[in-house]
Amino acid sequence: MTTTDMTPVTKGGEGPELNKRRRVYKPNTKYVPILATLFLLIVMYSSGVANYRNFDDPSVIVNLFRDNAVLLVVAVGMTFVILTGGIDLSVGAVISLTTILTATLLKADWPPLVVLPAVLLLGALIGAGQGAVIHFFKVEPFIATLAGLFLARGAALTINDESVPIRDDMWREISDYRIVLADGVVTKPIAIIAVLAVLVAAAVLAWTRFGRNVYAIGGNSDSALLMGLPVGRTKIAVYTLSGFCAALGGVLFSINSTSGWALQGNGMELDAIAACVIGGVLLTGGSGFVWGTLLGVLVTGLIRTIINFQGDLNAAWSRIIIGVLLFAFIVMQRLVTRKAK
Amino acid sequence: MTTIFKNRLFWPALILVVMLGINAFTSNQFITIKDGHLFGSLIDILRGSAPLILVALGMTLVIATGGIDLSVGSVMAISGAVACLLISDLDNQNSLSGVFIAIGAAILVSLAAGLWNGTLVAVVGIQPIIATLILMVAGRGLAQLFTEGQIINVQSGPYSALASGFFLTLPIALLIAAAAVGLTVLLTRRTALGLLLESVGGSPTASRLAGIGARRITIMTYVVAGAFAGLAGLIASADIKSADSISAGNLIELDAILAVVIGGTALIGGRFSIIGTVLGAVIIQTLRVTVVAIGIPAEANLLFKSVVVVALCLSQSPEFRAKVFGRFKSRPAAEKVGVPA
Amino acid sequence: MGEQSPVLEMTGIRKVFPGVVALDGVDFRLFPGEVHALMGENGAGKSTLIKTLTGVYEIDGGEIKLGGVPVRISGPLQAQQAGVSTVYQEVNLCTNLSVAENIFIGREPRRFGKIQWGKMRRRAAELLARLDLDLDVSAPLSSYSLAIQQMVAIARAIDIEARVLILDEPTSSLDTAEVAQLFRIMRRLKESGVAILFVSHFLDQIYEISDRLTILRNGQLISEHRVEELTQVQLVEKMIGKELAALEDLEDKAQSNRERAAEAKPILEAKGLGRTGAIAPYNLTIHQGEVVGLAGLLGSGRTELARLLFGADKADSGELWVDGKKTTLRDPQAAMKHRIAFSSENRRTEGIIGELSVRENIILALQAARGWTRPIPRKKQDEIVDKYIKALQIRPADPERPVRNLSGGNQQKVLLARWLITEPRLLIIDEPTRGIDVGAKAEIQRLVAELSDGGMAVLFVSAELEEVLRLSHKIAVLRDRRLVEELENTADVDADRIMQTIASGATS
Amino acid sequence: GGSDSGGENGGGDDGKIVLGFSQVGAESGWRTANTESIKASAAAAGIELKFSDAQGKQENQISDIRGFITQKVDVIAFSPVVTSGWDAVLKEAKDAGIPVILTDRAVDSTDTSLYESFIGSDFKVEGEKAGDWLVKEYEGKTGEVAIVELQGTTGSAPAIDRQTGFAEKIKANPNLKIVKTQTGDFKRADGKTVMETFLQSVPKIDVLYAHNDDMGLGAIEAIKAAGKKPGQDIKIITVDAVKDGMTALAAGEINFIVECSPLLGDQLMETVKKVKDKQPVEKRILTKEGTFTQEEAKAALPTRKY
Ligand SMILES: Nc1ncnc2c1ncn2[C@@H]1O[C@H](COP(=O)(O)OP(=O)(O)OP(=O)(O)O)[C@@H](O)[C@H]1O
Ligand SMILES: Nc1ncnc2c1ncn2[C@@H]1O[C@H](COP(=O)(O)OP(=O)(O)OP(=O)(O)O)[C@@H](O)[C@H]1O
Ligand SMILES: [Mg+2]
Ligand SMILES: [Mg+2]
Repeated sequence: MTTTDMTPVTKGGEGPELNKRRRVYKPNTKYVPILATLFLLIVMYSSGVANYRNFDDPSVIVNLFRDNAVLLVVAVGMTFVILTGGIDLSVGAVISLTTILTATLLKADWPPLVVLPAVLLLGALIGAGQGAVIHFFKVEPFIATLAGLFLARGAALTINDESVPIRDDMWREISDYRIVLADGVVTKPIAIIAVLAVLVAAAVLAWTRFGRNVYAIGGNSDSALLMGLPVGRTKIAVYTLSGFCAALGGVLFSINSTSGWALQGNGMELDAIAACVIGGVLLTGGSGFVWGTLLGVLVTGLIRTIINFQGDLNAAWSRIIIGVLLFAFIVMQRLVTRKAK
Repeated sequence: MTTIFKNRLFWPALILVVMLGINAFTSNQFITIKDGHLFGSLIDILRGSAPLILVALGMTLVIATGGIDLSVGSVMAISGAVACLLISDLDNQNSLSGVFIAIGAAILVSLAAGLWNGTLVAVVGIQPIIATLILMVAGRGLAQLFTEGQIINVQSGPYSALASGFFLTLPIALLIAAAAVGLTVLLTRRTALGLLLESVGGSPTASRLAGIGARRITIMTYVVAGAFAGLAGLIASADIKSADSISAGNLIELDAILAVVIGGTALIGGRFSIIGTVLGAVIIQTLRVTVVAIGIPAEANLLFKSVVVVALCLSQSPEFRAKVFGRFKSRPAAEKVGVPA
Repeated sequence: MGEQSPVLEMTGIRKVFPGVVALDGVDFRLFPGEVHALMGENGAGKSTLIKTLTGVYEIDGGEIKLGGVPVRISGPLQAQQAGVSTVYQEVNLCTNLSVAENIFIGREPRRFGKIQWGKMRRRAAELLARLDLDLDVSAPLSSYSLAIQQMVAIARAIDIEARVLILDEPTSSLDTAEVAQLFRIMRRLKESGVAILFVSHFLDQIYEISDRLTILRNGQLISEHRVEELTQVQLVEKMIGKELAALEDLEDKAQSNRERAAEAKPILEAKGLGRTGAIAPYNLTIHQGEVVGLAGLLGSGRTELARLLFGADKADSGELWVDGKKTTLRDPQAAMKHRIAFSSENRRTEGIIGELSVRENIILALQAARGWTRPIPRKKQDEIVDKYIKALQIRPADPERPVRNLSGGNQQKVLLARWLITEPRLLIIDEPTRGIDVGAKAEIQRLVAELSDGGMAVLFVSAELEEVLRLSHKIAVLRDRRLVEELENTADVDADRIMQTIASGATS
Repeated sequence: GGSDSGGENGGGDDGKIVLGFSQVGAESGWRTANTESIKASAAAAGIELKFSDAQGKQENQISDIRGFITQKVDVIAFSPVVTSGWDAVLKEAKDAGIPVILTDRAVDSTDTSLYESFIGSDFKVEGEKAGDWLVKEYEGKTGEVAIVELQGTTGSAPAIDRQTGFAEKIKANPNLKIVKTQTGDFKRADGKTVMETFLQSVPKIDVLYAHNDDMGLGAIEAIKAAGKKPGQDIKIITVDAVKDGMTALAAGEINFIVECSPLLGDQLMETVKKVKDKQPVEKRILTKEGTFTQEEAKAALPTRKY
């Protein structure tokens, strides 16, 4: 077959026309879910304002960040894991372990500046261990991190099954430190740390090689490997990061409540996963943003706030209403994104 | 010989046998005949694993299509609540027809719950984990609403026979589970359903282009999962002769998923193994009993569990086996890695 | 080029998969500044050899020397660092990432650790322009057709400054213009001293670009030659290990007798069928026993046109008539009810189900059509599957092997078998001969001819114009996602005539 | 800075007292009865109740309390999920001028000015009462008594305190021996399965001590299935005295129940009113509760409210 004479008019000759025909404009749809979520969040907030007394108080929004600071930090770590197509069930238990260990060590008069890095390191190590098992032995992330959950919570319960108050001055001071944003609107350091975590994570995901490798692995880890990306290292790093975030969450928890407890953060793994998914992160990996996770956390927090303001729901009804609100939100989100695409 | 070792269910089965051995050793009666039926800790274990087997069966099908069902525990609670409410309203709680109607109603409600999940996943297109999270939260609320947060007691012979009755010397609960296993095997291996499920789980796009009605099949798996969860709820509530809407099936989804994964079905969907799932469920129940039998302190339960789970998942990992038991082959002479200067 | 020392030397390479010896003591040498073709039938072990070289597979025996130094490459990353850049057979990119990222990931331009997105996009656009492509580099790769993805993979590989460039069937889904472009670039690289390993089933391409070739058969090294030493016929004989006479016979049969049964009924008529952004409204009639070929450049909309006829995408304008009745195809299932079959060009993501066995993959469509309640009896399955494994020479001929482990060409045959057993009335095949060796290609062409003689209508999409010309009764030419001309394939129609239409965009 | 006295803007238009109440969760029938009691008493006392359910999580409870502060309720009451970890949020409430009342369980804050009062039972005392009864029951007997214990949720306050209180009381009698102890998670189903295994692995069980009625009731099923008589072959002590438990006690299947009354609604509302009017209240208000033997149960059962 001859090839040369079949070449169509090359670009030089018919340049602009050829370019035009080849470029079919496709709107960039990757931000649609986030915008939709944001929009619905605003709708939800406005209806809260319309229905409840004092809902328009700015501290409602500010408290949202503070009450969900731990969840936010944990969910940020979870986002990395989910983006690679994995899952980390151990985060809640790592929180437990961190809080109880922190409290116990502080009670034993360890210097706080030793305790802090120690527990953070421990969290990261647990994560790294899970990542290593997942990568080297090809164990399903679900089961590896479930074992991690049992291990961490088991260790926490063995350390102490009672709740332990923290009387350390540094912890107390951080806990009591008030950051006045406006008159009557106060927030605490833990909220700032959580917001920082989001910012850092967003920057890492968007601007660093590590961040992009995370997306690539989630998109197709076989291809990523063939493209010469450090798949194993990245996977382990992601679980390490999640373990670290969980430990950081635990520290924030111990600051927020100045105590440690082996059941602290029980079930938070599911909340974190839910927050990611609500924020449009795909569980199959490779798609989503930390911003989405932030919105997801705010949605779940706002639902709780609404229930709190409603104030006349018993346990049964508040579960049902949470379900209904979640349902309405997800379906609306689905419809909006579908239409926009 | 080698083929037995290579079978990925070999090691889990071995662990099960070891644990059963421990139980045989610690218990007064491992298996005997008493009052005309089988009796002993083995029977207790098998009977006790019936609900988990049922739930895990449904979960296997759902997971095979690449989904997940978090709502099974809530469906159990609902089904138990419906049945017990209807039975407690009977003039004669021992009337067979009344009990059957109650059971039928409970199963119908569970089917509806499954249909709801399936529709959200397959028609609305919501990620399974979040679609079923909705019912997980709201469903338990509904059950609590039905029972007004109280435990509904029933004194119905036929109903409690569901869990503690015997037929032909075998526990009825076990027979029900066995029937469900038989039915599922029949449904998936004697019809083409199994193939189509695995195909949908393996690649949804390719399946669609091969003309598979993925939507209907997906919905069906959720419906089946709902029905089996409902049945499990009935057995669980018959076991304690009451409907405990708060704790019935609480966290069973985790155990069920664990059973599925131990059984060799990957969470991303595709190939599934029913027998593996049953094995997984029995292992989990045996583990639960063993912890009590050998007197592990409550605080250390989870530590023990984590050790077993780690052992289980490592034993199933070919990579692990290769690295640990593998022959250390002599490699070609060249040992230099990477870039020659 | 004189006998310098080889940049790559593989000796006695052995690779065993459970049940198959994929490579058995293969030697292979690659010199700087040459294009070296690796030849062999489907399943001969070409891709496996490449993967052992880049460390995807660990070798079970043998030695690899790079630049004279023995190395053990533990993975693609190390291979890249050692100066080996590879385009693997199946497009192995991350379609969720943007085009630019797919080219640069792992090597992104950075400042202070921060990726410079602007620079990256600019460089990606420049690089693609060298391949004559003008893409929106920030759009996700998934929004482009497989052929474009292939080009992007090539762009990535040639941008990596490498001593060795490996191209495993890069041209399988490219049209002639793109191939020419690729060859230009290959020549330039060759001149600068890069050693290129090239795999293709197109003999013309081999003869056009390569300097030397190595022939594999059944995992064994047959021989190494300079291209001039060997005629095409000799080459094929060495590849298949028998006389070529039989093969030529096949080709003749495919070529002759393209007379169509007169008075055939139309099976399917598209009237102004179209989909915004994908394909402009078009009219097309396909008759019983007719082979309609689609010709056009890469991205001209052939795939899109075909997908509408199967309900794989939904048309948003126009009408579709099947058997003289107006219908809408909401999904592939609906099309299958009319006994329309469609085999996608994208076999890895839209074709095979990797985990399932060859048998299961073959019976899948038939089973789907029957519904889950009516399983095909196992005995019948085995019968059908055996028949097609033989007919299409699927290798290894083990129906229970996961299809994922088959070589690319054999996977393609499995897909073809999947649709043939449904006995469709209209068979739409998008690039069915992609990645298929000479023998099997002739076999498939013969099959198409035979089927159409038997009354089956075929819509045949191929980037290979010759193939289209040889098989079709009627050729529809596409340009710019628009059907621009429909030609009866009479004696005076040839490749030049069609290229003219494509180039000038003449409308009839 | 903190707002002025919460009453001004929070009191609603009708001048009703607004009480924000954060419940632990709805983990048992006991808890439901507790919730109902509070709701009913609030309605009766003309107090507007803002109720929220923390689903057993401290983080939820802390944010619920903050929510009440934002809503500027008049008084906050809550049943803490755990003992420690309340200082910060209590301080916030104090800064906002909102008085706090604890119910059901104390907190371990060193600064007791952070809350006005604590109404509720003492889990440790409950365990002690159970222990006392057992010691008395076996007074003078020296034979070995094998006790099995069904604990509540591991790490939960009632489980820990009921265990310690009980253990402390029987310590003095070496013949009273806890041979097995395991968690039954406060659930009937788990009570049953754990008891099944106890029965299989302990040759002879004399006494069962269950941290709540529900586990005890589950265990009774297991005992019956094993062909033994609950209450006779095995003596059973439980805590709570919910209706099902009392029925079993009256029927002779349980031997002794330590009451843990959920009905503290009236006491709470009374205290709320006093606190609102800045009247002094007692720092520790114990709920009125006792213990029940089989005879007492028969007498009490007809008039039990829950
Ligand atoms: N991962 C694997 N597991 C088992 N067998 C494999 C695997 N990969 C390849 N094979 C087998 O090895 C043999 C060589 O395959 P390979 O992919 O190298 O063929 P190829 O020459 O590239 O063919 P094609 O031209 O069709 O691409 C085939 O028989 C194939 O089935
Ligand atoms: N050379 C090119 N430059 C830019 N975009 C292109 C080019 N070729 C194709 N595209 C884009 O690729 C996408 C898919 O094209 P399509 O699948 O319709 O091609 P096709 O005719 O089936 O060709 P083939 O199957 O040979 O790839 C379209 O979005 C088109 O705009
Ligand atoms: Mg190949
Ligand atoms: Mg195409």
